[in-house]
Amino acid sequence: MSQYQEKATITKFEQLSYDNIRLTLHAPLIAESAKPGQFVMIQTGAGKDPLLRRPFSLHQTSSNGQIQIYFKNVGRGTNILAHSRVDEILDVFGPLGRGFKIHRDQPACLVGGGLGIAPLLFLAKRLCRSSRDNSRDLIILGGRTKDEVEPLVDDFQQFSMPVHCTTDDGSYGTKGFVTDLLKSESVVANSQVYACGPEPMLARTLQICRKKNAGCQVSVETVMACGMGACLGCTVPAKNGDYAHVCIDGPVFNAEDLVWSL
Amino acid sequence: MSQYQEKATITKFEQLSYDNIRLTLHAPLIAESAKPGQFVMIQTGAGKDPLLRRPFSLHQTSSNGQIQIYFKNVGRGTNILAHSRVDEILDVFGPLGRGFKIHRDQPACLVGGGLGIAPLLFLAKRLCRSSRDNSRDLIILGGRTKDEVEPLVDDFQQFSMPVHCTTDDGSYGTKGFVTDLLKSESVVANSQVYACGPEPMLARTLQICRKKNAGCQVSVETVMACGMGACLGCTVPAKNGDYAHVCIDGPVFNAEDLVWSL
Amino acid sequence: MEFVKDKDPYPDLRVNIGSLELRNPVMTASGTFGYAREFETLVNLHRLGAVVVKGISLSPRAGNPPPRIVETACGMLNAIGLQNVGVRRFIEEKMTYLRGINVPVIVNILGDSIEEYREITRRLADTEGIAALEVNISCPNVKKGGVAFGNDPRMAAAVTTAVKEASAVPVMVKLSPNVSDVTEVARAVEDGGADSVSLINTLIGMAIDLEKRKPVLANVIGGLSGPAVKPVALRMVYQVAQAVTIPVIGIGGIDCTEDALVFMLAGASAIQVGTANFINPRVSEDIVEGMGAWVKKNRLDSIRDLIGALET
Amino acid sequence: MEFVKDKDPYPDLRVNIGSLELRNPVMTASGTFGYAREFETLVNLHRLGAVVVKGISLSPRAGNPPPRIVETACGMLNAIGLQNVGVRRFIEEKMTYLRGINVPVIVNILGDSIEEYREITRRLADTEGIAALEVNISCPNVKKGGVAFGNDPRMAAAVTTAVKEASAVPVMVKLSPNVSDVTEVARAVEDGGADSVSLINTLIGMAIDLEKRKPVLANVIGGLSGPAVKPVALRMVYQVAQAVTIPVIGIGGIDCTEDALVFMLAGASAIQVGTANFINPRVSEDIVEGMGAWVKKNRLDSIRDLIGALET
Ligand SMILES: Cc1cc2nc3c(=O)[nH]c(=O)nc-3n(C[C@H](O)[C@H](O)[C@H](O)COP(=O)(O)OP(=O)(O)OC[C@H]3O[C@@H](n4cnc5c(N)ncnc54)[C@H](O)[C@@H]3O)c2cc1C
Ligand SMILES: Cc1cc2nc3c(=O)[nH]c(=O)nc-3n(C[C@H](O)[C@H](O)[C@H](O)COP(=O)(O)OP(=O)(O)OC[C@H]3O[C@@H](n4cnc5c(N)ncnc54)[C@H](O)[C@@H]3O)c2cc1C
Ligand SMILES: Cc1cc2nc3c(=O)[nH]c(=O)nc-3n(C[C@H](O)[C@H](O)[C@H](O)COP(=O)(O)O)c2cc1C
Ligand SMILES: Cc1cc2nc3c(=O)[nH]c(=O)nc-3n(C[C@H](O)[C@H](O)[C@H](O)COP(=O)(O)O)c2cc1C
Ligand code: FES
Ligand code: FES
Repeated sequence: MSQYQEKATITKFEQLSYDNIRLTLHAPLIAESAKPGQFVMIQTGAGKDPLLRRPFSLHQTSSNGQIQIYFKNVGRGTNILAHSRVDEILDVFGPLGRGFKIHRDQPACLVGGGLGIAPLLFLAKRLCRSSRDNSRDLIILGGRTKDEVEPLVDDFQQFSMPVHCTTDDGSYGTKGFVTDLLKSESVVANSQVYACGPEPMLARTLQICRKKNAGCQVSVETVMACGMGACLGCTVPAKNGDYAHVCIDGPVFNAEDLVWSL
Repeated sequence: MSQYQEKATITKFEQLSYDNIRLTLHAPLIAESAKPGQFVMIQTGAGKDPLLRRPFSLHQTSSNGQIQIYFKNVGRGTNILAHSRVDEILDVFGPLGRGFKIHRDQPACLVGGGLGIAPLLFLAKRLCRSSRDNSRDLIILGGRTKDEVEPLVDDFQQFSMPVHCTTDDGSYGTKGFVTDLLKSESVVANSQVYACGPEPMLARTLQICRKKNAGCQVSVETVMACGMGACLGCTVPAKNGDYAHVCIDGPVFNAEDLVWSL
Repeated sequence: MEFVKDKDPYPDLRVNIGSLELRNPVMTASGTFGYAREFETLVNLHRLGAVVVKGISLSPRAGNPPPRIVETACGMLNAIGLQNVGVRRFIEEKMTYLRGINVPVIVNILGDSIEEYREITRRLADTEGIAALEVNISCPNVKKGGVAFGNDPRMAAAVTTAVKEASAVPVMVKLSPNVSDVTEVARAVEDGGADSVSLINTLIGMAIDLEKRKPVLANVIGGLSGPAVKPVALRMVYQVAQAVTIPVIGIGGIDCTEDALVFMLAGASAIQVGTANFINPRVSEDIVEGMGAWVKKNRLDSIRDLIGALET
Repeated sequence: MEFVKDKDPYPDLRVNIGSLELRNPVMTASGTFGYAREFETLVNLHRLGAVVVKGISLSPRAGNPPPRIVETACGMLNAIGLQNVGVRRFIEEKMTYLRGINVPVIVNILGDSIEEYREITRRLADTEGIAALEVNISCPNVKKGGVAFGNDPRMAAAVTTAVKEASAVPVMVKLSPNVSDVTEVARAVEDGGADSVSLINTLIGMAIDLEKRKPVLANVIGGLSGPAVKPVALRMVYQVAQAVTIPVIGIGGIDCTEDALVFMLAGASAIQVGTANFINPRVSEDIVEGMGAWVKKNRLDSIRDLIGALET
């Protein structure tokens, strides 16, 4: 599982909503080897402040060497990226971490909340490309408001899977949380749920999966310094008592392997 | 002598040569109160690295609230400025320091070496605007190569004063140093020399002025933290034994008041 | 001391440094704000909690030869060498102005010997308009200077006592971060009679010019300040606040309201803004405003509710 | 020890750390390079001067609860808590790989007691392929841990002697910067038998989350590293290099060739790259290349001509 440090040129800049930006970068080595659920570490600035790289899930990759990240402007690093322009060059390191394990024989249910939608596009592509029965697959996308969800729906609709949407304020799709939909929706028993989003949503998702005895893979976040297992800074408590390291043991985990405040 | 901290919009970006850039900024309060030889402190980056502001002489001011700086890309701070764009906003603090003392009754000789040319345009304008006899005034501009001098000549030619140029490599104007020209040129005795440039050039200029018993005002540089007399970091040894502070006692000094390695 | 719940619409930012009541916790750090006058056109001085002036010695000091400063990653090194006009000229030339600006003036003093500290204090004792003294026992720039006192708890206590005995106003002792255990020194000066402690002074550092193969600073070493030192300063303030019962003033890398507030959470009753004054001359007043807004937004009765309120 | 003027076209970057000869002065700092394998696809490990592995204790340590790291201005705080697999599993699981990468392996060790230090050293003594030990007497993260040793010259010397007696390889002692006089500790460990000293370990710092009113790190305090600490590290390396006769290894904020070279000017015989590995995993190899280019450009016979060549 090889990693690359590429000087990636920004080939496309899309402001999907006020705070949410999608960057397309030319990073052929990473694009070629990346798997859904993996992430990259990006140096946001030229100076030493901010000092550390920032982790971003791979939103999409293309056969012509492009990768995409989809991010929210929440602080100093993402703010710099939000002001980057086409043709500028970013130092991108990846692909990193363990992605989603695709269970070819199980119906897939993709559940994304807010920026957690980011890695699911890449996953959806892989799922429908891999020759398997998609008929019972399902995509659930949610966010606080319309502009967190709507701009991405078209991209997800290109697949054969039905796409359901929720917003907390009802400004788009069903009013409520993705987990409400997950509960009500006839998620077929023994299907595999692939989820990414804020921790409470993931915890809730796990509970529902247990009831429906569906498999539950979740992509989680922590602060990271190296992204590659060197600093040991990205720990989360694991079920077996010791710590898991999100950057190498994850970011995608079998939800049952982690400790949740349910 | 009031100072202002303005959020100045970049209204014009001119790359006069590969490394030499001229920025026009909208800073009405500074433009209105500035005098030739004064400088501004500019915050080059958004982050904390580089931390300190950078000092730049006022190259020109205009009645419509514009100021100009003319600088060379020599390091981190100037490199960021060299990549700035029109409509971006810079935090500019000034006008700072003591400018040139205009001796209305003496013939003026302006001597600029390399980036030392920067403050002289502002000075030349003031000199020819102030009702006085310009007939014996003189401008000498020098640099290492053509592209350090030639791009600025037109601006200096708008005045009634004759403009002489030198380059170390002879690629433009007379081959040699400005001080060679200063020596040979019939600089009228009892004229006032206004000089800015590298230290050796200034030292040499002083020597020549002594011979011709002409007055000699020089604009000098040091590293600066505050630019306003608060940090006491910008000292240079003064003739009277103690230290002068370039940001408040200067940057323009009567050359005779400073210590020179002649 | 008791506060009468203040009537005015403004948020209550008042704090006490022992017997010294400040209208807000924001001071300017010694050596970074000149003698205040330098900032009169930029800052509404009367809106600050207090002004700490450049360190004063018995006789004038020329300071170190240049270069005296160099920028470092998110910080700067300075080796000013305690240049100052000396106590006599300070009283004659600076105090008249300082008396007029309607803000508590804290005079930072330094010396080579206990006698010098005592003598400066005497000279200042009968000067009107001084709210408190800050004793610099820690300036790393002058070889024979404060550093020795600051590193030895006993000497630090001795200086404190000498100044305290001669002083007509409250005595704040400024601690050096270049020690193994800052709480030990803090407790020593508390026992010595200090009314409060302020920290941190600069960390001793160095920069080298590769091409010249020389130290960048003529003085070889200098004092590190700015955002780079903030984590160390915050840790020391937190430790000292738990070790002593006198008020603690937090200093080190503060350049925004949030920085100031976390120092107070760590246990500081007030803070000082230093290097940030060079980057944004208005920063101290900006922080006062920011504190007010924050207190309102969070519906606090007073900024004092924040002091030492860190949950661990 | 004598160097035969080397024939190959490459510039001579070889340095000696006592009896240990390195092909170049660039090492990776403990805790920032894992057990080297993490970097095998990114760095040509055999081109490095040496690799220092993550600190090893007698029994495995789980480390501190999260959050363990936080970014600061031009630096970061870490409170990993010395998580490691323990000496037994280190020997069984890690050494086989490390023996194969053709680069001197320096094992960083830590303990709660002199006995533990001695015992780890014994266990490692009969392990093939270890070039040297680096003794961490200074890690600030674990309350009962190294910090006590590092702050007390006598204890530091005692640990050094214990390790030295049990060790089959050269012993490098890693010094803490959180002391009043680092030269005192350096001289103590030299007298204790250290073959070399490396410095600095992290400065103790803290970060606070204003909204949560809590320390950012679960451990409350952590170790500050990165460019922010470079001026302090450089000053201490300069002071220690003048105080001891054994080789000094410079550490602290090094992230480019120029940084590495100024540490050598200050008196370091070699350097370690730490936090910078997180930002640019290739940085250590980049610095080796940069040093070669610099030696050529400046027509030096050897990089060794630079060690301590600072003009003051
Ligand atoms: C494996 C992984 C994949 C990620 N993928 C994406 C993605 O696809 N899209 C996206 O928008 N974000 C993603 N994140 C989160 C992203 O890394 C952070 O938003 C980013 O690091 C914030 O940097 P900043 O400098 O802008 O914010 P900072 O200035 O560092 O912090 C600002 C605020 O953001 C919070 N923050 C900082 N780091 C993180 C973090 N790692 N996770 C959550 N909050 C954080 C801080 O607590 C603070 O409140 C991912 C994180 C991880 C660990
Ligand atoms: C009063 C005053 C007026 C000035 N006016 C102009 C001007 O009109 N145009 C212009 O191009 N420059 C001017 N300078 C110089 C300018 O301030 C520096 O070039 C600038 O600060 C370099 O910043 P940097 O971050 O790009 O370089 P750094 O990364 O800080 O340093 C890079 C190189 O530049 C050198 N350098 C840094 N600061 C200075 C300095 N103050 N003077 C000279 N060299 C320095 C350093 O020694 C280093 O070798 C002036 C300086 C002063 C004090
Ligand atoms: C240029 C400069 C001069 C200083 N002079 C003094 C001084 O005279 N007396 C003193 O006690 N501290 C002095 N200091 C230390 C500051 O008061 C402050 O303690 C230190 O800079 C840390 O705060 P900061 O990071 O906010 O700057 C000086 C600091 C700087 C940068
Ligand atoms: C995440 C992290 C873990 C570290 N672990 C250790 C360790 O186990 N043992 C040790 O002696 N030093 C450890 N250090 C300290 C570094 O080896 C180094 O001394 C310090 O970080 C300063 O160098 P730098 O600024 O280049 O990072 C660690 C540093 C970091 C950032
Ligand atoms: S981020 Fe460094 S080990 Fe995971
Ligand atoms: S630059 Fe601060 S006093 Fe001159």
